[in-house]
Amino acid sequence: MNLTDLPRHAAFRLEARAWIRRHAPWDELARIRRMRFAGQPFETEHRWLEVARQWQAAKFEAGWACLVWPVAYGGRGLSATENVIFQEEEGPFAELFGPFMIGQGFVAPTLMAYASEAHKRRFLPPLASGASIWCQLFSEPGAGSDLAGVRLRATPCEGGWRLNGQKVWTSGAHHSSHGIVLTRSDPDAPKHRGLTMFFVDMKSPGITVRPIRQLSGISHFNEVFFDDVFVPDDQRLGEVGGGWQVALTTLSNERMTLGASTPVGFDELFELARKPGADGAAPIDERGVRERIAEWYAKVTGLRYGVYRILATLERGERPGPEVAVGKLVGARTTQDIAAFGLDLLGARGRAAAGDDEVSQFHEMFCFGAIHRIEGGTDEVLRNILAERALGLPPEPRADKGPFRDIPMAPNA
Amino acid sequence: MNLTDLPRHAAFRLEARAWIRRHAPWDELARIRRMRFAGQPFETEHRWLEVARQWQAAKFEAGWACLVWPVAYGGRGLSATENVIFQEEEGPFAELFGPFMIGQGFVAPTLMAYASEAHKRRFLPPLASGASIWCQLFSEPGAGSDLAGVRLRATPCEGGWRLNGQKVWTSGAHHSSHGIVLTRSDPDAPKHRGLTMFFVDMKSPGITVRPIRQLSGISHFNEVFFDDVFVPDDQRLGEVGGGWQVALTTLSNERMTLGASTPVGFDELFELARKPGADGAAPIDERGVRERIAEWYAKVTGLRYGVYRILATLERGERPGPEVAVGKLVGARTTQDIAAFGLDLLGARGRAAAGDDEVSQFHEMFCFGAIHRIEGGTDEVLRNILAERALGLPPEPRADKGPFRDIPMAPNA
Amino acid sequence: MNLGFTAEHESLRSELRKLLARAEHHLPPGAGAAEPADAALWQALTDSGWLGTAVPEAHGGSGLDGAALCVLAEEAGRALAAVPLVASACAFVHALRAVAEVVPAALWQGLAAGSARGVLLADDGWIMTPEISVQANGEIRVAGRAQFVPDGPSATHALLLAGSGDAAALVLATLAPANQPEPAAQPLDLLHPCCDIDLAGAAVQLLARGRAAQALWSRAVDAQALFVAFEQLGGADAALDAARRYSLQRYAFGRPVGSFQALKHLMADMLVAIDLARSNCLFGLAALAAGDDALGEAAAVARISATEAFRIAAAGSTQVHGALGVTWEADCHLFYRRAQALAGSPGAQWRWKDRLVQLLQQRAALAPVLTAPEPTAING
Amino acid sequence: MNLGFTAEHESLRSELRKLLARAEHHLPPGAGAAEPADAALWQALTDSGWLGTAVPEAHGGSGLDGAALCVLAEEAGRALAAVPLVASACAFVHALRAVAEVVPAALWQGLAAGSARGVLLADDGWIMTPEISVQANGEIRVAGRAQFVPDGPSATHALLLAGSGDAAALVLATLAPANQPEPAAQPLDLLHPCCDIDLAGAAVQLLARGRAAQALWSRAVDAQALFVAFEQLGGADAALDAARRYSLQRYAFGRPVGSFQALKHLMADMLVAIDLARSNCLFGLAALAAGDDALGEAAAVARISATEAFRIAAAGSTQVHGALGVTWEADCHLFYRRAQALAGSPGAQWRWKDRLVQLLQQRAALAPVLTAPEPTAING
Repeated sequence: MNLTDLPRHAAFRLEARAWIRRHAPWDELARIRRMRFAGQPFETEHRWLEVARQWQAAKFEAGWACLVWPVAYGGRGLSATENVIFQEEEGPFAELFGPFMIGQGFVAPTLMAYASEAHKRRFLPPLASGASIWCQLFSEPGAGSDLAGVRLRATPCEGGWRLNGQKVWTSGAHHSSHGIVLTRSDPDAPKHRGLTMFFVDMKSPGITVRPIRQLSGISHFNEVFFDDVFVPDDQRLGEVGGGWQVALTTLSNERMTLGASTPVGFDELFELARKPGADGAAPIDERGVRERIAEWYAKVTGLRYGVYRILATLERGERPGPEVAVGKLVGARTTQDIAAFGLDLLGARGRAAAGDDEVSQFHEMFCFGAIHRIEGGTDEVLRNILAERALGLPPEPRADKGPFRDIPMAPNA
Repeated sequence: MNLTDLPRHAAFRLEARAWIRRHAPWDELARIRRMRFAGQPFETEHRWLEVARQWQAAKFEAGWACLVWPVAYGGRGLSATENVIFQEEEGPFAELFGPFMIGQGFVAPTLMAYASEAHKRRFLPPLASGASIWCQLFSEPGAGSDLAGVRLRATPCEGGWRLNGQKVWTSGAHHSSHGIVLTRSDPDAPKHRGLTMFFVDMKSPGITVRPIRQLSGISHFNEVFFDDVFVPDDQRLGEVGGGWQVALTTLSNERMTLGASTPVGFDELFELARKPGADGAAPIDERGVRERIAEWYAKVTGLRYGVYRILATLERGERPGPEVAVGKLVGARTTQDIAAFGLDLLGARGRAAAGDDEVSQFHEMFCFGAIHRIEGGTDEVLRNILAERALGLPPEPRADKGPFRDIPMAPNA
Repeated sequence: MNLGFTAEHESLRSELRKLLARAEHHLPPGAGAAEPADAALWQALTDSGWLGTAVPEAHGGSGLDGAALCVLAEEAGRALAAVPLVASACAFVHALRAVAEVVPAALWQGLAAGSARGVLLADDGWIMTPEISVQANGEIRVAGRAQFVPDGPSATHALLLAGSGDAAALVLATLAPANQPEPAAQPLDLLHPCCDIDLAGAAVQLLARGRAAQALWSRAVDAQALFVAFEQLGGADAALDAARRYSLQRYAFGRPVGSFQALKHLMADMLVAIDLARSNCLFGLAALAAGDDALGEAAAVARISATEAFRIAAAGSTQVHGALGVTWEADCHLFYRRAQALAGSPGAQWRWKDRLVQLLQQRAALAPVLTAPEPTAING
Repeated sequence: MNLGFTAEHESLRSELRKLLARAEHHLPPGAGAAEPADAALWQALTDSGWLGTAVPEAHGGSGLDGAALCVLAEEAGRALAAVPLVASACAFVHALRAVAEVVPAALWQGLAAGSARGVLLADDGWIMTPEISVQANGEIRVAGRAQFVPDGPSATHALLLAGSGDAAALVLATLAPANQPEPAAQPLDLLHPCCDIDLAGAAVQLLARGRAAQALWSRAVDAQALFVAFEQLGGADAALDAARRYSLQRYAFGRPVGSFQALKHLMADMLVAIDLARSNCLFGLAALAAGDDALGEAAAVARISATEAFRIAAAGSTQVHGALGVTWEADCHLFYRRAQALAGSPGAQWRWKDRLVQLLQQRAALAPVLTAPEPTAING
C-alpha cells in the first residue's frame, strides 16, 4: 500500500517503522486508541499529558520529533513527506500528538517566521521535545469565523504593551506555558489593519484561565481573561498593525494540519458492521450497508491521497492551494455521518455508553463530528475559502469597511 | 384514504368520481399517462391540445371547470378544497390541465384582481372553457430570478403604449391568444417602482414567437420579441409603476399551483422496483432500496398533506404563508433524485429510451427534474423566500438600489 | 379539510407551553433515578392535571382524546422536558384507554397523580421474546429482559405483548425495584435516562388475549410512534427557532449571521424538513382520531419524516450556533443527542421503513388497475 | 510522493486539449451510425496520432503508457468528445497491450489509423453469458448478445471473456454489420450512441486461456474503469468550470450571481467532490503504472468517487446556469445526461461498491492485529 513512496521515502518508512515498533508505549495502546475522538480514557488529564510527553520526549531524543524543523531548533530539516510517513507509521500512537498539535503545528511556524533568532533558539527546542506546550489565543466571544473582529485591546506602555479583554475557545490554555495572542492595537484603523500579534507567558499576572465544558462533557477549551497584562515589546510578532498577516500564517497551517491528521471513524464503523448480530447476520451483509461503507471508504482514500497530492506539491517547491481546506470540510461531516450511522446500527445498545468501549467510541465520534465542523474554520468559512480562493468567485458585499469602531455590531453587544 | 374529508367534501368527491368515470377520455389514457413528465406521446402537439381542449370543454359544460371562480366568469364559486378533490379524482386525466395551467392558474387570478369588469366578462369564460389559452410574459434574458430587473420598455403614446424588447422562457406562447406582460415604464425610478403590467393580444403586429428547445428535446418555452407593439391603455393591469405588485399576485399563485400539482415519480419508481429481474429477485427486496422508497414515500405524503394544510388554512379564511414554496422545492429535487435512482435500477436498459415506454418515462423524469428546479422560482429563490418570509431572516445586502438605469450589470450586457 | 388541531387544542397548547417554559432541564439529570429527572416539573404537571389528560374522567382525569396527547408530546419535545411525559402520560395511558374497563382504578389514579409511570415494552430487537406462563395456583408469570428502555428507571408499570397468535397476551406488569436492576450510565439522551427491565418476578395482569390482544398492541405501538413523532417535531421546531433567534442576534463581518445566505438556506432546509414532518404528523393525528386502519401507514410516515426533520434541525441548529453550539451549557447538544436517540426508539428506522413498504406492497397487490368503466356503469 | 502526472504528460495534455477544443459536439449525433458521431474529430485525432497513443511503436503507434491514456480519457471527458476515444483508444488498446504478441499487426495498424475501433464486452449484467465452442474444423465460435453497448455502433472489434475457471477464454471478435443489428434510438448520452452486439457468426481469435485469461481480463476491466473515471473527472471539471465562468458573467440583483453564497457554496461542493475524485484517480494511475494488485481497489474507489463527482458537478452546473442550463443549446444537458449514463457503465455502481467491500473484507481477514513486538523483536 505504499505504491506512491519514492525509493528514499520507502527506506525512511522502514527505518521509522522499526524504531516505532521498538519504542512506542505499547502498554497504553488500548487507552490511546480510545482517544481518537477526544475520548479521555486515562484516569486523569495529567496522566494523559504524561504519556504524551514521554512519547514526544522519546521521539525528540532519537531525532524523530518535528522532522521538518531546522536542526538548529530541534528538528531534522526533512520534508513534509517524511513527516506524514512517520505519522502513518505511528498509527494509533499518533493520537499522542494531541497536546502538541497547536504549539508545534500552528504556533511554531509562526514563531519561525516572525520571532527573533534568540527567541527561536530559546523557545522552539522545548516545544519540539514536548517540554513546553503553547496555545493560540485567537477567538473571542464576538470574533469567531470573523476572526479579524477581535477586540482584545493592546495599549502601548513603557517598554511594551498592556493587554485587556477576553479570549475564548482556547484549546489547552490550562496546560500551556505560553501562547500567541491576536490583539486590537488600533480601533480607529480599518478592521484588518488595526491588529497586532504577541506571544505571552501564560503565567503573567492578570491572566485567568477558565475551562469550558464541551457537548461531549469534556473540557478541551477555555475562556482566557486578560486584565492589564504586561507584554514586553520584544514579544511582538510582526509589525504593529500587521497582526492579520501573522494570523494568516498560523491559520493556513491550522487548516492543513487539521485536515490531514484527523480520523473519520471509518475503521470503527467497518469493524462494527462486520460483527454478526443475534441472528448471525452482520450488517455488512446488507447491500444498503455495503454501499454506504464503500462510499465512505472512497472518501477516506480521497482524503488520504489528497494529502499525498499536497506533499507532492510541496516537493515540487510549490505552495499548496486553498484545496487544503477540503480535508477538514469533508472529514468533519463524514465523521458526523458515520457516527450517526454507527449509532443506528448499534440500536438499543447505543442508547447508553455505560462502560461499553465500542459504544463510547461512537458517542464520542458523534460529539466530535459536531465540534469538528466548527473548530478551526466552520464548514461555511471553508466553503467560502474554496469558492473565493480556489474558484475565484467574488466576495460577499462587505458591511465591515471603514474604521473598526464604526462597524455595526449586535444591538446588545 | 379520505380520512380528512369533511362530510360535504366526501359527498362532492363521490359526485365528481362518478362524473369523471363516465366522461373522461379513456381511449387516450395510455398517452395521457405518458405526459406526466412533459413527455409528448401524441403524434402532434396539435392533437395533444385537441384532446386537452375537449376534456376542458366537457368539464366546462358540466360545471366542473374552474371550480373556485365566480359563476359569472364561468366557475362555480366553490372552495380550493373542492378543486383539489376534483383533481385527485381526475387522476391521470389531470395531466390534461397542462396547457391551461398558466392561464387559469396564474393569469386569471391576476385578471380578476386588476382587469375591468367588461374585460373579465369577456376573457374569463373562454379561459375557463379552454377555448382560449393565455401566457405569462415575464422573464427576460437579463431578468430571471431577478424578475424585477425586466427591461422590456413601455413608452406612452397616443391612446396607449408602445412595447419594445424581448421576453424569454414563455411557456405556451406559441399557442396562446393573449398574454400578460411585465414592462419597464420608467427606467429612472427605482427598480421595483418603474414597472407596469399589461395584457396583450398575441396576434398584435410586431410580436414574434420563437420556440426554445429544452434539454429534453421538446419545446414548451419560447422567446417572444416585441417590436413597437401597440397596447391600448385599457389593457393596463394596475397602476402605472405598480406592475411589481401585480406580478407578485401572479407569482404567489404560480408557486402554489406548481407545488401542489406536480408528480414526483414515486408511482413509477415503485412499479419499477417491484418487477422481478432476470434472477427472479425484485429490487424492492433489497433493504437499501426499500429504505429509499420509504423515505420518498414519506416525502410524497408530506407534500400531499401539506396541500391539505394549505386548504384548511384557506377554509379558515386565512392566507397561506410562504410555506407554500415547500411543495415545489421538495418536489423538483425529489423528482430528480427518483429519476436518477430509477435509471440506476434500469441498468443497461436505461441507456436508450428506444420505444420502451418505461425507460422513456424515466428519461423524461430525469430531464423534467432539472427543468423543474429552475422554472417558476429556482431552488435558491425558494429558499430565500422561506428564509426571509417564513423565518424572518434579514435580506442580503442589496446592490440594486437607486434609479434602475444605474444598477450594475454584466460588463458585456 | 379535517386536518390540524382545533382552537381548543391550540389553547391547551399555549397553556402547557407556559408551564413547560419553566422546565429546569439544565440540571444534571439523575440517570437511573427512580424518580423523573426534573422532579419539580413532574410535580407541576401533576398539579395542573396534565398527567391525567387522557385518564378517564371517572378516575380523576380529563378524559381528553388523542389530539390532546399529540399536543402534550409536541410541547414536551419542544421544551426538552426531562420527564417521562410522552412514554407514560401519552403512549402508556393511550394504550390502556383501549382496555379501560379492566384497568384497576388505582392505576388510573396513580397515573393522574404522577405516582405511577408506565412504559411500553415494544419488541424492536431489544427485548428478549417475553414468555408467559400460568402457575399451578393460577398465577400468571412473565419472563424476559428488555434492554436500555428509555424512561425505564422511573417506570412503575410496563405493558407488553407476550406470545403470538391465539396464545398472544396483552400483559400489564407492575414493576418492583428488583425489575430495574442496573441504571445505564452515560445515556445518549441525557434527559431520557434508560435502564434494563427484567420482568422476572413482576406481578402481572392479563388485559386481553389472542388476536384481540395483537390488534390492541399493534394500535398501541403505532400510537406511541405517532406521539414520539410529535415529540420529535416539537424538538425540531425548537431547535430551528433557537437557531433563528441566535442568527439574528449574533453579528459577524458587520451584519447578523442570519443574513448570510449559507445560514439562511441551511435554516430554510430545516424548515422544509419540519414542514413535511408536520404534514405527516397531522395526518397521523387524523388517522388516530378516526380510529382508522390508515394509522399503520400514517404512523410510519410520521416517524420517518419526523426523525429526518429532528436530525436535520438539531445538527443544523448546532452548526448555526457555531462554537457556542458545541458547549455543554447551550441546549444545542441536548437536541442533537435526543434527535439521535429518538431516531432509534421506539423501533429502528429501518424497521419502520420496512413495515411501510410492506403496507404499500399489500395495498398495491389489492388495488384495482384503473380502466375505463364497463358499459353498464356508463348507463348506470 | 509519486502521485500525479509528469511534466511530459501535462504537455501532452495541453496539446490534446487544443485539438479537442475544436470538437463539434453540438452536431446532432448520428445515433447508431457505423462511424464515430464526430467524424471530423476522429479524423483529426487520427492525423495527429492520438489514436495510436498506446499502440506499440513497431506498429505505427507511440507506445506510451497508461498515464498517457488517463490524460486522453480525462480530456475526452472534458471536451464531451463524440468519439469512442475512451472505449477504443484507451480501454481496448490497453487491454490488447497485455497480449501484444498475439494481436494481429493489421489490427494494431487499424487502431492507430482510426479504421478499427474496439469495445470491451464486460459482464455487468447486460451481456448474456457468452458461450464458446470449437467446431469440427477447429474453428472457434462464440455466442451471446450484449445489450446497449456504449460506442457499440462504431465498433469493429470486441474483446470478451467467455467461460470460466480453466475453461475461460479471452476472445477477440471481429464484428460484421450483422453483429450490430439494431441501433438504439434516443440514447441517454447523446454523444456515446449505443447498440446491441450479437456475437453469433463473428470471426473470433483466442488470445489467452484459463486463469491467465481471467487475470488479464480482470486487469483490463479495472483499467477500463479507471479510464472512465478519468473521463468522468474531466467532465466534472468542465461542468464546474462552465458554471464558474457563467456565474461571473451573469448579473442579477446588481451583482454577478457567482457572488451569492448559495451558488458559491454549491460550486465549492462541486469542487470538493472533484478534488476527492481526482486524488483517487491519481492513486489509480499509480497502481496502473506499478502493475500492482492494488489496481482492483484503486479502480473501484476512483469509479465510485468520480461517478459521484460527475453527478454533483453536472446537476450543479445545470442549476447554476438557470434557465439557460435547461435548454438544448447549452452544453449543460450533455454533461448531465452523460453523468447519469457513465454512472452505470461500465458496471452498475452497486457492483463496484460490492466488489470494493469484498476486497476490504478479504484484506481485513488477512491483516495481523496490531500488537506490541515480541521480546525477540525488541532485542533484534
